[in-house]
Amino acid sequence: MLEVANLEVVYNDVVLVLRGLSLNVPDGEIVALLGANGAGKTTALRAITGILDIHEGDITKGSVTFDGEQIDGKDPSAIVRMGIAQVLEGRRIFAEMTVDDNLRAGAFTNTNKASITAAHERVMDLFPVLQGRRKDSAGYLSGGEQQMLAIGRALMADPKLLILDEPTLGLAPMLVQQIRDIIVDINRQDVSVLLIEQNANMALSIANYGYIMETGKVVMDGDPQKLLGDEDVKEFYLGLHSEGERKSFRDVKHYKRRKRWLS
Amino acid sequence: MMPAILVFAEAGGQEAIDKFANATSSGIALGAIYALLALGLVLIYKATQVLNFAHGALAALGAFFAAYLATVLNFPGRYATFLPLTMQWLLSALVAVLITALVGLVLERLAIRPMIGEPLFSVVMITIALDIVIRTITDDFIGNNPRPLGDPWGADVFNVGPAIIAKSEVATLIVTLICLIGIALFFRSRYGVAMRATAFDQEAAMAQGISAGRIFALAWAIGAGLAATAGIFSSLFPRSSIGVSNTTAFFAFRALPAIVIGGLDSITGAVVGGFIVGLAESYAGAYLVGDTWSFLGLGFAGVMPYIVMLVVLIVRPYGLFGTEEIRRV
Amino acid sequence: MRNRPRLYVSYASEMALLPTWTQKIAALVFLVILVLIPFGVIPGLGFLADNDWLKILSRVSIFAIGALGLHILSGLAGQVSLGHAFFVGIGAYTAAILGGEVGKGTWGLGLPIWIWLPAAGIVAALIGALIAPTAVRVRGIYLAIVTLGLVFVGEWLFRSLPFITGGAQAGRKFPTFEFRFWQEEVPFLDFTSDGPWFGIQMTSEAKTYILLLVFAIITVIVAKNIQRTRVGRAFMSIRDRDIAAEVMGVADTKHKVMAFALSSALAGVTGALMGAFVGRLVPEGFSLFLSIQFVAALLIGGIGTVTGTLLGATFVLVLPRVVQDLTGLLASTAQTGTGWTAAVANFFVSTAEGDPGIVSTLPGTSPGLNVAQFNLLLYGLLLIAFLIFEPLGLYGIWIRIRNYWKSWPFTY
Amino acid sequence: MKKLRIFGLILVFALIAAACSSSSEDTTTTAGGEAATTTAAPEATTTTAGGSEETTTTAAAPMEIKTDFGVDLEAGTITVGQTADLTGPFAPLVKPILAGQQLYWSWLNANGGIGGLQVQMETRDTAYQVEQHIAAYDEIRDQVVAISHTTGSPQTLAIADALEEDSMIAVPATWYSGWTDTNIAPAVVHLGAPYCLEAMSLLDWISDEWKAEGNDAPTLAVASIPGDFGLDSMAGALKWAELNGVEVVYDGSGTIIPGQDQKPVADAIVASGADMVFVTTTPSTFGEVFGGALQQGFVNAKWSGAGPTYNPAFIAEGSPIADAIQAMWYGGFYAQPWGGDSAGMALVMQLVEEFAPDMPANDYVGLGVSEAMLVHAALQAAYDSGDLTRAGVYAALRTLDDVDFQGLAPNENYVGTTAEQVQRAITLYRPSVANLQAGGSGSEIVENNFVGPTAESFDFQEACYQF
Repeated sequence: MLEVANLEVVYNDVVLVLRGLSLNVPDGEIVALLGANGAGKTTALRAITGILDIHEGDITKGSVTFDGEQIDGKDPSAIVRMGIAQVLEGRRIFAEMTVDDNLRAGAFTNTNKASITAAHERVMDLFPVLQGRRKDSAGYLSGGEQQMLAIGRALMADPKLLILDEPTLGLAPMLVQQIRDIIVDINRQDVSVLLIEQNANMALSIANYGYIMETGKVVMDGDPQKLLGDEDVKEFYLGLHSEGERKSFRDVKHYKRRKRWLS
Repeated sequence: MMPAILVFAEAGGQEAIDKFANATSSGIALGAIYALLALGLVLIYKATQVLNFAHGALAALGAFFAAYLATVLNFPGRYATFLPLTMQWLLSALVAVLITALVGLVLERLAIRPMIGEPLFSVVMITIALDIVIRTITDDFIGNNPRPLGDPWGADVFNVGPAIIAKSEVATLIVTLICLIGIALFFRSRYGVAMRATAFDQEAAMAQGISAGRIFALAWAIGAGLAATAGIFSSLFPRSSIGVSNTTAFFAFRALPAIVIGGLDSITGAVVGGFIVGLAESYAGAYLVGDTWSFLGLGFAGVMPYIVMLVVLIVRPYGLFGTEEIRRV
Repeated sequence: MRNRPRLYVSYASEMALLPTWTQKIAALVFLVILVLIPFGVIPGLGFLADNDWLKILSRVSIFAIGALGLHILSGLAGQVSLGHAFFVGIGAYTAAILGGEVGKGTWGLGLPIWIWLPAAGIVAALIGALIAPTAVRVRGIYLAIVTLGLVFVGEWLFRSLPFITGGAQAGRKFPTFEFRFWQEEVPFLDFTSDGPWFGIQMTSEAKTYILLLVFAIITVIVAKNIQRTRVGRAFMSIRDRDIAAEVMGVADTKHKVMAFALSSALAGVTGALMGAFVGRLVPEGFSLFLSIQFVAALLIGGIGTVTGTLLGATFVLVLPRVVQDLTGLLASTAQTGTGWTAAVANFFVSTAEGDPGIVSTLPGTSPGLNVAQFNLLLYGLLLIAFLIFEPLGLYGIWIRIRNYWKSWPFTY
Repeated sequence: MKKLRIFGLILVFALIAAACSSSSEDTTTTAGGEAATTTAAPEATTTTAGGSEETTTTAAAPMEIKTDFGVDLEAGTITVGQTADLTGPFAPLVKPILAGQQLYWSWLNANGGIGGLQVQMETRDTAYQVEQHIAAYDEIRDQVVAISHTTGSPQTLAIADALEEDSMIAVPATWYSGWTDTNIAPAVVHLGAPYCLEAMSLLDWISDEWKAEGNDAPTLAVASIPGDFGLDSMAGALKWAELNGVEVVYDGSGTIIPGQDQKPVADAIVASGADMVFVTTTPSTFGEVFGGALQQGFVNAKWSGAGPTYNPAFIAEGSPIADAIQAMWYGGFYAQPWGGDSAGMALVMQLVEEFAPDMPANDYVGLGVSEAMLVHAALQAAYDSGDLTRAGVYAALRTLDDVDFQGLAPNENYVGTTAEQVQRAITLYRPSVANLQAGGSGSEIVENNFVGPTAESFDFQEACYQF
């Protein structure tokens, strides 16, 4: 469904962030994209959804195709219209607008009144907590509710593929659990999901497939079981040593402590 | 308002009431035009975070178009002779507003769009340069003499109690009201919601498939249309009895305190601020004159809006209705 | 380290005024060129020795001082002000009161330059410091409009004090560039008349140019040095993130007020010099337009650097003249030229009644813009083109070129 | 985008480079299109419109003539400069003035120029700003022999010292009484009656009109913008009131600030209930004051003001105040308005016909022609004396004691004391919609060369208003 091939992205003509990223999101699946800060996950998201421009970034090589159609170079609204919706890192809800207006903004590409109503109902079903706060300013919602609103907003576009950028960032474990369940629910409603996460445990627990990024390219991919079993993944993403004990940062090999450019 | 009138009646009799009514009515009429100007400025600021210094130039351009359409071409009146003259003129004015909106659209596309993401004051500087360009061309159009707009109200007046109000002033008030309601309704529409979203967080709005460029263009078009409306109605009797001239464009600067008093990003604030400024200027002009106030020097009324603005800002640093910027480390 | 002598080995050397030899040599060469300009000995730049060009360059020097003032406030401390013209006016009228002729309709004490020039800076700084605490309560575009209010208040004030300013649309005379010990009849150093100077025959324009150049260079050194001090770093921390700066112990308001005062001081000096240079100013001169010119200089040069500010100041004052010459060139090509250049020029210029063209050399008689309007139009268009194509300003172009060659032949 | 950026930068710099390379050479804007066709053939017998006594010039060998700046005997050109407001508030008036000059020089060049020398114009825009005015003068001072037009009093005053230093005469398009005053800026030569005497004549006229309608002694209200223009005029109006014992019921000298709301001034005038209102300001602010008063039902007074206060747009089609202005405005002008009956105006009409048939009617065109006539007279006199240096022109002008403008403007004298030189005559006109609709400028002449009794008897020794 979504096919990213050999993608290279340069910021400001000087900073090379993605160096040959390739990944694939099959229809109807949940794919996890893991990586430490600065690995280029968010850049990958921007490259897919076409909002690199405003960050002074350029795709210099490679391509992104969606349902067989090339989408790199298209503008964001065309990409959303084709069925890719995204939830930005840090929720980014429109705090000054009401919950309902946030959802209406999410439905911008959707001009059919009936399908807007349907999408709205679906969101209310998924997130019953929003039901009672429809007229409230979004800024007054709690962090978890804001995340739900952000996901709901993205669903208003009736996407075929939903990309979530760190949806559990800064949420309590209870809420992480809740969000996880919601993602599974959404996936059941025939929406493919690309889940960008640092919380590898959570992501790999629901994903059908996982990619691990480091410095702009995929360094490892495979089934969640395979990834979860890998020593390095355990060490860096799950914070566990092979024997289950923490390792001092000083013991980590020098090259693994490399400097991060953009975070 | 009533008690104030009674106090004046007590103190100075009919003459004082007349004076007060006169100052109030002209303050409101002036405020209506400031409100129109402020409305356009705020709309553009809200959507694109740009303070548009070319607003006055667009206002003059709109007024010129109206003058040209109404007095020279008689367009579209010549095709609609069955309409009453007032309607014919209003149609000309409407067409002028639309043309100016189109100009706003083009300007946004050519000069503002490439600046998305650049430092704010660079964009402000662009609008200043645009002001020079538009004003120069408009001045050339206007020619050597100012151009009357040929409006149907002429120098006609109403007598409303002690105040004498020009018909064109009433028209201005009505148009301001219509614009305000129109803008309020617009913000509830699909594009209005999208504009508010873009204003709040451009990237997040783009992620929802909202084309920021189209929203910016729309904001500039509406802003330019509002500027033209303000320009047209500020070129009528008695504010400017000779129509649009090469000084019309400077009028817009007088509305700047209004948008700060109201709060830069508040539509309600723009209108309230406009009327506050209009009244402040009018009252200062009516009462702070004469020997008692001679120490205030020449033209103190023109400074009054800025003094009101300072007072408001000391109490509320983001204006009366402006949203406070949330600052985080 | 021996093989890499150009690496900075200490903070002090990195923070030096001119940290590299390249910069030292470039600065020296540039300085020599600037000093030699009035003697017309530099090949290719001989025309700059003409009186009219010398006057433009003198204006650049004066304007650069004020622009550097705004650079401290906006470029370093991040507070955008549209009120610079007000402080320029304050400085100008302080100088006028102290140094102006005695016994005229307007106040004047006839004091020498070494009193009125510093006083112009000091008074402007004091007023700046007085106003700043109120002004810095607001931020960003609000601050811009509040300071814009200062300009209007200033115009009203200057208009209402005719005994100081000469009144609206009338103006007054200003002191001239003459050095006296006190109020004696004959100045010991005089910049207003032609005559020999250390054995070299010089026109008054050349002398004035040298004097103003010296003032400008002093200001450049001061501005550069402010950047390197504790205060300068405090300014920059406020600009980049004021709350973070405050948390780190940088007193926010105090430093904003300091930036205001410093910037106003330089604006005041500019005003005093402007008055003396021009000879007569009207209160309307200290208008929004002047403020905008200062902001334009900063933006066009590239905000935040001294070099950029100087480039911007030069650009803003020289561009109108360049545009004027450009139009002149077009007109003369249209009339006398041949070939495709004449055809292009003819397209733009109408030289006779009935000749179509965008700009007409006959003011007022034929359709189309007159030359002055065309100049203005071109000025606006060039500004727009410039900002669109290089939003980081002239300094940005330099950085772009430098970065390109730094990693050449690798693009990134 | 990136490519575009680089292209744009190259474009900008190419333009600048092109202009810079041209700046070292002299690029001048030549006057008429005719200039190139007429060769310097100094055999013609020329009748000078400026009418210095000399009407016939013999072919003086170019070598006998002394020159310094702005005269090129080899190229056969004389360059006169203009520091003019072409983009500022007075541009609407200045553009037709320069058009008038342009017409006159084109005509003169076609008719043999000055002893065969072609006159060309070198114009710079000042935007009505003192600083820019000075810069403009600095730019052209070494290219011209005289300044045939300089807009604005403070601006002209700011270059007065430099003019004196350069011995350069300058014709101001301002009627500040100081230009006649020989103690103020002697290089700046007056043309037309000063504002203060104009005010006296106008008030003489309208008070007579007022009394002719069977009324008692009138009351007067005055208002103006600050500066020489308003205050010089006000000085005249207030002096007139004092001399004639007329009560001034409202004195708003200097209270009209352009760019501000003028309603308070209008209200003050209405409240004063004056019978005569004398307002000197810019047309757009006058429109506000007049409109504000009209709104209050103030319709019985007679209005007047200095020449530049009035603009024909007041009575143009669609103007809301057209009828009121036609009924209430009494205007004065320094030269004959468009469509006058003098020989000079006939020349103007002929020039317009010949060189600029599309030019709209405008009273300031004739004024421009008279400015050019004055400079022509000075240049001709200097040429005749064999000294076309700037000082020579300066000296020649000061020998002219009766410059004849062929009725376009009253004759002028530049010799003797302030009192001897002062011009007192103005042209009186009334606005006329019919005249405008017939293709005229809208000004119907009432009387040429009018001098009111108060203006006549006023002892003019120095500027009415001192800067």
